[in-house]
Amino acid sequence: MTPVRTPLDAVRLRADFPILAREIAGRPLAYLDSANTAQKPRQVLDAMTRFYEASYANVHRAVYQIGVEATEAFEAVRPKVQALLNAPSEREIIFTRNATEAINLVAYSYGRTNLGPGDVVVATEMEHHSNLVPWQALAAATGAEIRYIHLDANGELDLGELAEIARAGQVKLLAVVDQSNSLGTVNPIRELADWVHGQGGVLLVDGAQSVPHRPVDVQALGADFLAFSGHKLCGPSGAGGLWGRRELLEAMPPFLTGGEMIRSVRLTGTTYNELPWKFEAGTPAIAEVVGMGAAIDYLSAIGLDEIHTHEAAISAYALDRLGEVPGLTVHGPTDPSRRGGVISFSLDGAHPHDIAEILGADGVCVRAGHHCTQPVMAHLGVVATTRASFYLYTVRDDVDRLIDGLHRVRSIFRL
Amino acid sequence: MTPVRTPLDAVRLRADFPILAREIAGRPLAYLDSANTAQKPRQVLDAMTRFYEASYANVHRAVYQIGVEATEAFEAVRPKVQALLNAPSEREIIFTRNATEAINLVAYSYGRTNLGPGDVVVATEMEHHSNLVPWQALAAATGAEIRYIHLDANGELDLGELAEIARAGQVKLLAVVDQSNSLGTVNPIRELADWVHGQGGVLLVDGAQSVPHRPVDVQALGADFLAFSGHKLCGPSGAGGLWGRRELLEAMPPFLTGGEMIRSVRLTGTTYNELPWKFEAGTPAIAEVVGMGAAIDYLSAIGLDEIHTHEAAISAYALDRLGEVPGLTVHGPTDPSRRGGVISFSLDGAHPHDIAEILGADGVCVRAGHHCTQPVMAHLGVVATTRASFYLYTVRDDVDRLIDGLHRVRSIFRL
Amino acid sequence: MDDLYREHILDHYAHPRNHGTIEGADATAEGMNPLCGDELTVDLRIDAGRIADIKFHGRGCAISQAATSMLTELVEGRTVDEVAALTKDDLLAELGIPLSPVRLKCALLGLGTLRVALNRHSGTPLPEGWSGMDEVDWR
Amino acid sequence: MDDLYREHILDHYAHPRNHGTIEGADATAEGMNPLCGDELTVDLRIDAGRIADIKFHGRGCAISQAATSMLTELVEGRTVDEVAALTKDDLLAELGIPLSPVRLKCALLGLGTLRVALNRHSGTPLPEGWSGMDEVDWR
Ligand SMILES: Cc1ncc(COP(=O)(O)O)c(C=O)c1O
Ligand SMILES: Cc1ncc(COP(=O)(O)O)c(C=O)c1O
Repeated sequence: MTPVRTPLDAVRLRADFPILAREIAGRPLAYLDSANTAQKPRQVLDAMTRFYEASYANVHRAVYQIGVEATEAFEAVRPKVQALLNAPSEREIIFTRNATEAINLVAYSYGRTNLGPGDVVVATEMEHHSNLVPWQALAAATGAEIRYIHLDANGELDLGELAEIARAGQVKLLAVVDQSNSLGTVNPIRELADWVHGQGGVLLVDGAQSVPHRPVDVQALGADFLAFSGHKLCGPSGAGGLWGRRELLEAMPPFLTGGEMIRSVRLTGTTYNELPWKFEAGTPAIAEVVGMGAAIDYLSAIGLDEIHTHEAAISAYALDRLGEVPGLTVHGPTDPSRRGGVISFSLDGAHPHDIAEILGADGVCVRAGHHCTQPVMAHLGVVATTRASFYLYTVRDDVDRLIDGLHRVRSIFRL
Repeated sequence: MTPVRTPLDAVRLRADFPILAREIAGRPLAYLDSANTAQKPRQVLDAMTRFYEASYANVHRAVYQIGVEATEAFEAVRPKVQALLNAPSEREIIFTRNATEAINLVAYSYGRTNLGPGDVVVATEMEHHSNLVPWQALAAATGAEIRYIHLDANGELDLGELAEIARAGQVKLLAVVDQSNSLGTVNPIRELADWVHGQGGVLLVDGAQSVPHRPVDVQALGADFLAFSGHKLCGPSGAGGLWGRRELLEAMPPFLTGGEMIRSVRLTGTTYNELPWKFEAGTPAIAEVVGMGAAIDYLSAIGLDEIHTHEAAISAYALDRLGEVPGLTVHGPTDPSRRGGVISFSLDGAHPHDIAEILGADGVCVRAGHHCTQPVMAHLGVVATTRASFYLYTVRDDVDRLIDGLHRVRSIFRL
Repeated sequence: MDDLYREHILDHYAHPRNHGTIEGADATAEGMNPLCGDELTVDLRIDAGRIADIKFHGRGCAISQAATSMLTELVEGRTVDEVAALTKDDLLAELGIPLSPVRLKCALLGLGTLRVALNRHSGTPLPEGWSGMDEVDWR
Repeated sequence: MDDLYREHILDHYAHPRNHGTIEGADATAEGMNPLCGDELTVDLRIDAGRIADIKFHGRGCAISQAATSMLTELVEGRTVDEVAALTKDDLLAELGIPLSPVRLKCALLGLGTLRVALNRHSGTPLPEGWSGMDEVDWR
C-alpha cells in the first residue's frame, strides 16, 4: 500500500502555503524559521474552517449529529498520530497544547510520583528550555538530583559522562532531545535508551524537532515517552501531543483534573476515566486537533522520508554557500549526515539581532536569539546565534537570498 | 464613547454563523447547546484564516515582519480580555487552553504553595467537575480539608452553612461558579467574596458560563481569580484565560515551565519572566488567542448587556412553553431573574438520552447527561437531565421546535 | 429516528425482561456509563457452567435498557463459555437498529457489565482500568 | 532598513561612548533582555546629586549598544532627578530611528538598567518582579 513516491517538489508545494506568497519589499517571503514554527498549507486551514462551518460541537458528550461528527473527527486523529510515531496503541496518544505541556505532564504526573531524594533525573546541556526547566523544577520539588550530559566541542553529547552520572544515584529518568533545535545535532537515542533502561529508568524523548522532519518510530527508538508539537508539523497552534507506554500511563495519577477525565464524581471522591481521556481535562483544542490530523495527512502523503531527503539536500547546499561568507562560523556537527535542517551560525562583527533585522527587511525570516537553549549558548560562548531552518517548502532561492542578505549585512557594518 | 445600542436581532445575527445554516432532516440547526460550547461567527473564522495566511509566526521572539505582526495580534488580545472583565491590568491576563486549565493553574501554583493541614478549601455542590476535582486533588495532596456549600431545594446555595464551614479550620480559598451550567443559578458572588475575605481567604470565580453571557466585572465581584473559556464565547476551541490579582500572581511559583516563561536559564538554575508570561510556557495557542480576540470584539460590538437581555427574553419564553409539556419538571431557581439562559429539565417516562436523540433527528441540539455536575444530579435524585441553553443566535423558533420535539418524544413513548 | 425506537425496543424498554435482583447471586457486577452517569447492575446464578438465571436493574435510557433486556434473553440457559464468546456484533444484530458511537456505549453497557460479572466469577483478573467499555471505540 | 542603520547608530556601535567600568562606583545594575540573552552593566558615580560619571559594558546588538552609548551622553552631568524623569520617548527621539516592539526592547535595555541603578542608589525599593523593561509593552 505504500505509494510510489517521487522526490518532493518544493517549488510546487510552496503554492499550498498561502503565506509564502506574501511579499515583503516586493519579494515573496523566504521563511527560514520552521524550527520555530511551521507555516500552514491551505489543506490544513480548509479542514479547520470546514469543521467549524459544518460539524463543530463539543466532543464525547453529544447525542446529536454534529456532536457525533465532531467526536469522530477529533478521535480519528489519534490513530493518525499513532501511525506517525508507530505507537503500539492509539490509547497511548494524549493531546496537549504543545511539546512543553506534554513534558510538564510527565514531570508532574510521573516525576512527582516516582522520584525522590537519592534519585537522579538526567537531562542534557543541549535541551530546549521546555525539556530542561521542568526537570529542574522536578528536582527542586522532590529532592532528586539533576545531572546533565554535556556537549563536546563538536556540539554532540559526551556519552563518556554516563558512567559518572550512574554513580550519582538511582537514575530514574533521562530526558533528551531527538534533534537539537539550535545545533541541528541528531542524538543517539537508541543507545541512550539502552543505557537508561539498564539503570532501571525511563526515557523521555523530545521529538519537537524530529517528528515533523523525518520518520520517527517510538518502538525502534526504545522511548518510554515522546513529546511533540503540532504547530511545528504544519498543524495549527494550540495542539500537540504526548505518547507514553501504556503501563506507565495507566499507573500515573492524572495531571490536570476536571470535566472529561472523570468516570464518576462524588463530593466524597472521584474516579478517573480510561486512557487517554484520563489525561485530557476540560474541553480539548477540538478544531486544532482536527487541523493537526489534516497536517499529518498532508505530510504523510508527501512522505516523511522525502521531506527528510529534501531538507538534507537544502542543508548541504546551505552549508556550502555559508562557507562563502567571510567571518561566518557554523555551530554544531560538521558532518552533514549527523544534523538536521537547522543551521545556527555566528558572523564576526555583527550581532544576530542586527542580522535578522537586515535580512527581515528583505523578506528573509531567520531567528536571532538563544533559541530557548541558553546553556548551548553558554557552551558556545555567545549570547545568541542566527539560525536558519528548513522545511518541505524551502527552496534554493531562499538560501540564495539568505546569502545575499549576509553579504549586505557585512557591507552595512563595513566588515 | 459607548455606542447607542438597539436590541439584538438574533434572526439577523444567525446569518453570521455558517453552521446554523446546515440542514438536518431538511431544516436548519436549532443549536440549543451553547452552554457546552458556542458556535463561531464568520468574523472569528475569517480573523484566524487571515492571520494564518498573512501574519502567522511564533510570538515574542522574531525580529522579522510577520513575527512582529503575530506578536502584536496576539498581545492585542490581552487588553481586550482586560476590558471584558474590567481587570485592573492586562498583565493579570494569562492565556490558557480553557477554564479547566486556568483553575488547575491556581490549584497547583497557588493551592500547593498556600494550603496545608488545618486549612480548608471550599467548593459548592453546584460546581462543574472542572471547579471541583482540582480542589479535591489539592486537598488530597496537601492535607487540607475540602468543604462544600450545599444546595437548597430551589437549586441555590445554602449560605447558612458558611458559619459551620468557618469553624472547620482556616478557610484559604473558596471556588464558586458565577452561573451554574446545569441549573442556571446565578450566585451571590459579592456576598461570598466578602465572607471569604473576612476569613482571610481568596475567591476563585468560575466564569465559564457568565463571561460569555453578561457583563462581568472582576473588581465589582470582589474576585481574586476568574477562569473562563474562549470556546464558550464564540471563540475557537483551544483558548481561554485566567485573570488573577497581580500581587497574588507575582507571589505564585510558575506552573508549567519551559520556553517563553523564563528570564534566564542556566544548568544551575533558572529565573522566571514577568507576568503574564511567567505562566505561559511553550508556544501558546497563537491563532486561537487571536480568534478569541475577534470573538470578544464581535460580542462587544453587539453588547454583553444586549446579549443578556435577549437571553433573558428567550429563557422566559422557553420556561413558559416548557410549562405546556405534561410531565415536565424544570430544575433550578423558579424566579427567572435569578437564572441565566440555561434550562435543565426532566420528562417523566423518557430518559434524557432518548429525548436528545429524538430531538437531534430533527436538528434540535440539546445536551443529555450530567453536564459535568454529578453532585447536582445526585442532589436532584437523577442521573442525568436534558438541557437547553441559549445564546445571541437563539430564536423563538428554536424553542418552538424544542417543544414540538418534546411532544414527539411523548408520543413515541406513548406518554 | 423511527429506525431507532422500533416496536421491539419500546416493548423491551416498557417491559424489561429479567428485571430485578438475584438473592445470593453467584456473580454480580455494576456498570457505569461515564458519559451520562447511567448505572446498571447485573446478577447471575451459574449452575454447572450455565447461566441458570440472570437479572438486571439500574437507570438508563431506552436503548441501554432494551439492549440489556434482550441480552438477558440471549444468554439465559447458555454456557458460560458461549456467553463469554458473545461479541458486540451478536448483540447489535439482535438489536437491529442503527446506532451512533455515543448510543453504542448505551447499547453495550449491559454486555460490558455482564463480562465483568463473568470475569469475577471465573477469577480472571480484569485488565487494569477496564470498565467493560473497552470494545467501544469512538470510531 | 537604511532607516535603521544610519550613520550615527553605526558610529555609536563602532565607537561606543563611555564604554567600560567604574572602579568603586556609587551604583551599579545589570540588565538582561530575556528575548535574546543580551546583558548590560551600567556603573554610575554620583556627586552632589549629579551623574558625575557613567560607564557601561556588556553584549548586545547595534541598536542596544548605540542607544546605551547615546544615553550615557544624554545623562552625564545631569541631576539624578532630571535623569529619573527622562522618558523612553526622550531617548527614542535622540535615537531617531523607527523601531519594532522587539527592537524597542533592545533600545530601552540601557535606560531600564540605568533606572535600576538609580533606584538602588536612592534606596527606593524596586517594584516586585521589575526588570527595568516594564515600560516596554508589546503594543
Ligand atoms: C461552569 C463551568 N465551569 C467550567 C467548565 C469547563 O470549561 P472547559 O471545558 O472549557 O475547560 C464549564 C464547561 O463545560 C462550565 O460550564
Ligand atoms: C527541541 C524543542 N523542544 C521543545 C520545544 C517546545 O515546543 P513548544 O513551544 O511547541 O511547546 C521546541 C520548540 O521551540 C523545541 O525546538
